[in-house]
Amino acid sequence: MNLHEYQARTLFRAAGIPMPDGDVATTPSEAETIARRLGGTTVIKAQVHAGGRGKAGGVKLAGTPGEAGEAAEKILGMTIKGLVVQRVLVVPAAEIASEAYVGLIMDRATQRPVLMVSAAGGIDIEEVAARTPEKIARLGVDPRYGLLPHQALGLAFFLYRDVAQARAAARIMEQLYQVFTANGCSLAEINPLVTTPEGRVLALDAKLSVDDNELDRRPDLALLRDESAEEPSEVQARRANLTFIKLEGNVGCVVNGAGLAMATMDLVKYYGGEPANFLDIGGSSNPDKVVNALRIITSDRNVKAILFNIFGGITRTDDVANGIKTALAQFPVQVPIVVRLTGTNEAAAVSILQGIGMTALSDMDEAVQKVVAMVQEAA
Amino acid sequence: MNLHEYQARTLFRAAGIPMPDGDVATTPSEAETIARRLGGTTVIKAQVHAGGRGKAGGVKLAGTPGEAGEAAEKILGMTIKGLVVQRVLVVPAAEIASEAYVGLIMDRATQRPVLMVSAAGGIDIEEVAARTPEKIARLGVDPRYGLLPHQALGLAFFLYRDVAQARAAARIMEQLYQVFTANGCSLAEINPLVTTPEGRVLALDAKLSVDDNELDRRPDLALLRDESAEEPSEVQARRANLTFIKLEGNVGCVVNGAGLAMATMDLVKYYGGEPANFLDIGGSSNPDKVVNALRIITSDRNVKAILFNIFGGITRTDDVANGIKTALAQFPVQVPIVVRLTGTNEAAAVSILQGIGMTALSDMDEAVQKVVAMVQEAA
Amino acid sequence: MSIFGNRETRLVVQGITGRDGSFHTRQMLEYGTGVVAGVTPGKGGQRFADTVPVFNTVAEAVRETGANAAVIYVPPVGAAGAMFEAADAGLSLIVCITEGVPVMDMTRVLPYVRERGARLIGPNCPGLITPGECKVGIIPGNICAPGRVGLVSRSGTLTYEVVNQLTRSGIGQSTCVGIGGDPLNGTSFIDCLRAFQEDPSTDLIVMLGEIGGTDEQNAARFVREQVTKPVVGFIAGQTAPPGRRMGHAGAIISGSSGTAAEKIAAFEAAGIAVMKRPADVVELVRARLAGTTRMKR
Amino acid sequence: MSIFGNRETRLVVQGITGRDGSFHTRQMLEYGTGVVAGVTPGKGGQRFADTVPVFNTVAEAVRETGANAAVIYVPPVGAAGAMFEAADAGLSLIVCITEGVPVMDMTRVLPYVRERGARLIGPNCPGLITPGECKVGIIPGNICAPGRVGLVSRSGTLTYEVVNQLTRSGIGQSTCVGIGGDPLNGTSFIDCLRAFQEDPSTDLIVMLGEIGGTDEQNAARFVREQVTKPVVGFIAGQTAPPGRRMGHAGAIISGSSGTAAEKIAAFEAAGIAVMKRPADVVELVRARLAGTTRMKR
Repeated sequence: MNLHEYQARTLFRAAGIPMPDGDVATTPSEAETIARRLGGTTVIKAQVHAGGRGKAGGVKLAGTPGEAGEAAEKILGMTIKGLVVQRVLVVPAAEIASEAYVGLIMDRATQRPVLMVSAAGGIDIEEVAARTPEKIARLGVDPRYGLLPHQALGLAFFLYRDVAQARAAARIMEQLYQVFTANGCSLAEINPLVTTPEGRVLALDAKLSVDDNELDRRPDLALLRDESAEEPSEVQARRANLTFIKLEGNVGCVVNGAGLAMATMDLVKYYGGEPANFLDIGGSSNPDKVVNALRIITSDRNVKAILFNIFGGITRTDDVANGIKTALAQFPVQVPIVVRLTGTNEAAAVSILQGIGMTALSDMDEAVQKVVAMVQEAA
Repeated sequence: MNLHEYQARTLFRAAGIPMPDGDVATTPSEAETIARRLGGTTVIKAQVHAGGRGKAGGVKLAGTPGEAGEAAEKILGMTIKGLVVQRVLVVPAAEIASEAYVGLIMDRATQRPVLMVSAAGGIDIEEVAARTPEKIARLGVDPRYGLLPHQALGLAFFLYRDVAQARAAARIMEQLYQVFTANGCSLAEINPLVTTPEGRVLALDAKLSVDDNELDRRPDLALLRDESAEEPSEVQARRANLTFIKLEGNVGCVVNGAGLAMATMDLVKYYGGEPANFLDIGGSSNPDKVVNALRIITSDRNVKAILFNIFGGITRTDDVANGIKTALAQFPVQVPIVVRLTGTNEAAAVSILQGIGMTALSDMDEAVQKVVAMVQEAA
Repeated sequence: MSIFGNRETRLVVQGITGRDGSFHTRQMLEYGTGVVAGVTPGKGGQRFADTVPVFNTVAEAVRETGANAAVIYVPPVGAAGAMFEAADAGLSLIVCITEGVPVMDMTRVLPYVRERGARLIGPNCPGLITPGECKVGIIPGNICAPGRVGLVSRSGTLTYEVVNQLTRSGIGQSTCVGIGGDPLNGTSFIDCLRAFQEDPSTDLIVMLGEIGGTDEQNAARFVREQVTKPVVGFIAGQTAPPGRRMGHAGAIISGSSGTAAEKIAAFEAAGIAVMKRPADVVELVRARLAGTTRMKR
Repeated sequence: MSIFGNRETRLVVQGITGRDGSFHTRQMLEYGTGVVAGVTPGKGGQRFADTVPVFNTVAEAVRETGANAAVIYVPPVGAAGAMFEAADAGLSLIVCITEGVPVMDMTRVLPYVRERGARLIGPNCPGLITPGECKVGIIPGNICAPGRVGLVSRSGTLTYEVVNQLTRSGIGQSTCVGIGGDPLNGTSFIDCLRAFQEDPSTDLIVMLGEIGGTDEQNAARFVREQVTKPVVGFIAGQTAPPGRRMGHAGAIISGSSGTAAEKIAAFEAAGIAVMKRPADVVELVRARLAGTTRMKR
């Protein structure tokens, strides 16, 4: 789960990371009030889960409170990479002497957090990594010991020659590591970390991604989820305990298991179709999940046919069949449904489906070919 | 540094360890007020750094607030193992179904904290260890991982069969480990950990010793030092950055280095004398330290002669000689002084001492024999 | 022969009295797995299904029954604790089925398990099955058959799909291992490839990967350098969009890395026969098995 | 020959520009120790005493000078960090002079240092000297002389007292090591006994212990079982009262354990010649050296 900048700021500041004051606004007049309180020139920043806000016009400078309100007026409601801006962050404009990058990611290869720093800050770190990898220093942190002082200081000297600045940056790295581990993050980033003309070291941006698996035990973090920034069908799916991702195609897919779900989408594509979604109903086969899955998929106008691909292991295929039966009784499904199921309680499932006039296939390839053909006919 | 029970209680409760409410009093009327607030039967406990308070009459039960005041009246001012009671703790009397022991010590052999538990609580754990070692379960905690949940629960099942009680005890062990590590303790103990007739698990006592080396970086802990519970000469010495321990003999000793100081005391004893103190002036040889050392030693009426044993390495022996010279000019020293010094700047030191009519020996044995002989003559 | 689990496996089930634990323990017992003990704190002294003794702690279970392996079916919040406990008790094989274990927990579990020399499979995995000998986890026994193909996979039901294809075509398996879909897990493709390579009862290896990370690319390099047995591979997620977690915590394309195309290219460069569809597995395995007697290079 | 330090020692001084660090670095240089670098964050690029290059980090110092050992003179609050840094930089010998290091810090430093295979001496120790070759720490060079007696001690000035007695009597030393007076330290008596036993240039070992803990008792058992060279020992603190910290954090008698009497008895049971007074060292060493050619048992 990605946090908004203004949310990440709160966690950063609580950990002691020096950042300029500031606040979030949902209306131009709020933005104006905040800018008045801050005084001087302010920066108005769109709060959306998308990179490249600046290029998209989502970051503006304002010389006066009035200008801040005007800037907020322009940015609020703007669409950046498909996301509507609903909040802006108002912060004082800082004078900048240098810009650096400091980030922590959970590294799969070394199975530990990796701290990355670069004196080339303010720009996309992936770009720096691709073009000038020598400008990035990396350090794997042993989670049994945490980020040790000399490690942070060593990286800080990679950024700054001045010892006071290096010590300040090292301290910020230690604080960032605390934020990262204390909140179960997969990413924690400061870009840019700046020095001011007076020599202070400040974090001007805050980016955090929290491991979704943390949220069950961390209601405080779960509360930070901004569902207004998400695809409504995905929110609906999550509430129904389904893993759902909307795509642009027209073949709705209902599958049990993430790997099989991806393989099913791939096979749809292989046979010339386009999947409308990724949907994993998970291991336990509550008929309600199937009902919810059908409700979500059928609400997508693009969907021209629906494919069930169920390999019954823990999942009982009769539960899935019952789910389909219940759904069809509850609401009309206007598109054809192709069901492939095999495994646990297959015979019972087939007979349930026959009872409502449906047939079930047992072969995945056959089912995918069939559903793709249906969609192509419909077109 | 040992904390008083009431101080340890504060840290325990902050960590979430369930303990009965209660407060500390320095007068009988305060004790009465606390007892009234608590209601019911209370226990009045002397707050001194000494074991066996109960046997010494330092723990009393009071049925009413009035009785609590009376009990406090009796206990305050009482002397237990040479220490005057200046505070009492007033806590509600708990109904007890069982008593256990839970303690953490820093173990030198395994170089890690060791958690010890025993169902034989309420009595001295060393006694349990000596008589019925099988009643104690021990576990070394790997500081890189901390006390793991299964480790705590495993020990908790050694104490309780009931799973709810075991889980409660395990949680208390984890909290105790937090207190232990967060405060740099050498010892953290709950004795007894009790169960109530209703099945609750409560800590009825709290004992903490903090590593002296923590105090420099932990002013909050350093504030907990109760100098009124210490030998005044030792307080004076600590303020002068001297390591001093008062003993019962009559040969005052001023030595640089702890090992040599102990060896010097042993040699005094070997030649038939009795050391009056342990005193290490440390590595750096500020003349002021010598002046303070002499002031502290001469304030002990038992001292009949003073021995300096200085092996100059980092310590400059001329600094020591200057210190003696300054001290003698500042205040009268009524007892003879024998000086042994060798090493760094020895010649300069000898000439300084000769300037004030003193001689210096270079051999440790000779010096000790001489000072012991002087004391024996004086007797 | 087999890898990781066999007739000698003496299994303790952590969370045996829970909903998933009890269901799958019955299935494992039915399959003939050597389930010797269960653990649920507070239920020590009971028996599961009238036969399997239940203990309060894994240490007790090991002491009393000589268990040498554990399978974990406890909720995510307790899963790390269960893995620590199993490793601390000296078990050499630990299979964690639990889905949703916080990754931060795994950063501490993994070094702990390794320091003790244990093999951890998972978390968030279906476990392993050595057909005819033992099943540790949740892979349905009825779709497997004894044989000489080793299978390793990051997913659950996709594995079943492929195993089912093999079994129905008369191709049995030495061991099937699901290493799990999490970004940080105990056993990698390479660990399994090495074990299969060394296992005399395995003639060919099927490897089912997916998008996200570089485990498949590393495995491909390992295959090229150290595996002489034929390898057949598959990558799921060719149609997955970047930046989205495709169900598995580990199945996410970050920037331009971890794509299916990248992984398929790595497989092909390593001489791995790549399936275009799960159904291709039978034909590719047959073709490669026909040439088993000669070394790949 | 010698143990731990010799002519090949290439030393980096951590805290070289501090009060203690600069004083003792001068002394080490005068003695001829191979001081190749110093470290003080922010002073990188300077030179100490016009010769020794100063770096911001130990890693940099190692990279630029090939240092293989470190000596630490930083204040207590930074001492653990300095030990972590030295171990992380791959140094094989780390000597920490600093007194007052919190024991809780050492519980994490010690496993870190061991995982990296480094030898840590101290903290709160005088260091080591191999007379005529190198001195790492603060033992005065002028009281030592090259020879064949190995000395290991928990204290500083008591060591000087005894070494001085030996040197004045014409008995030189192979290496003198002060392991320090803290309860948790990097190198034990046993580590030193093993090294001296294996060191062909050491004929006899002097061991100076004190009250507190069981290190001396363990060392005595080790002597009985594995040391064939003669050993002469001393225990300071016979007159110390129980429960009081006698200067050293480790010198404290807890309950009835860690007393001088207990340790002396352990020494005697192991065939160690026990000095009653520091001055006895000369006579006992001479007597034992006279019998060196035969094995102790």
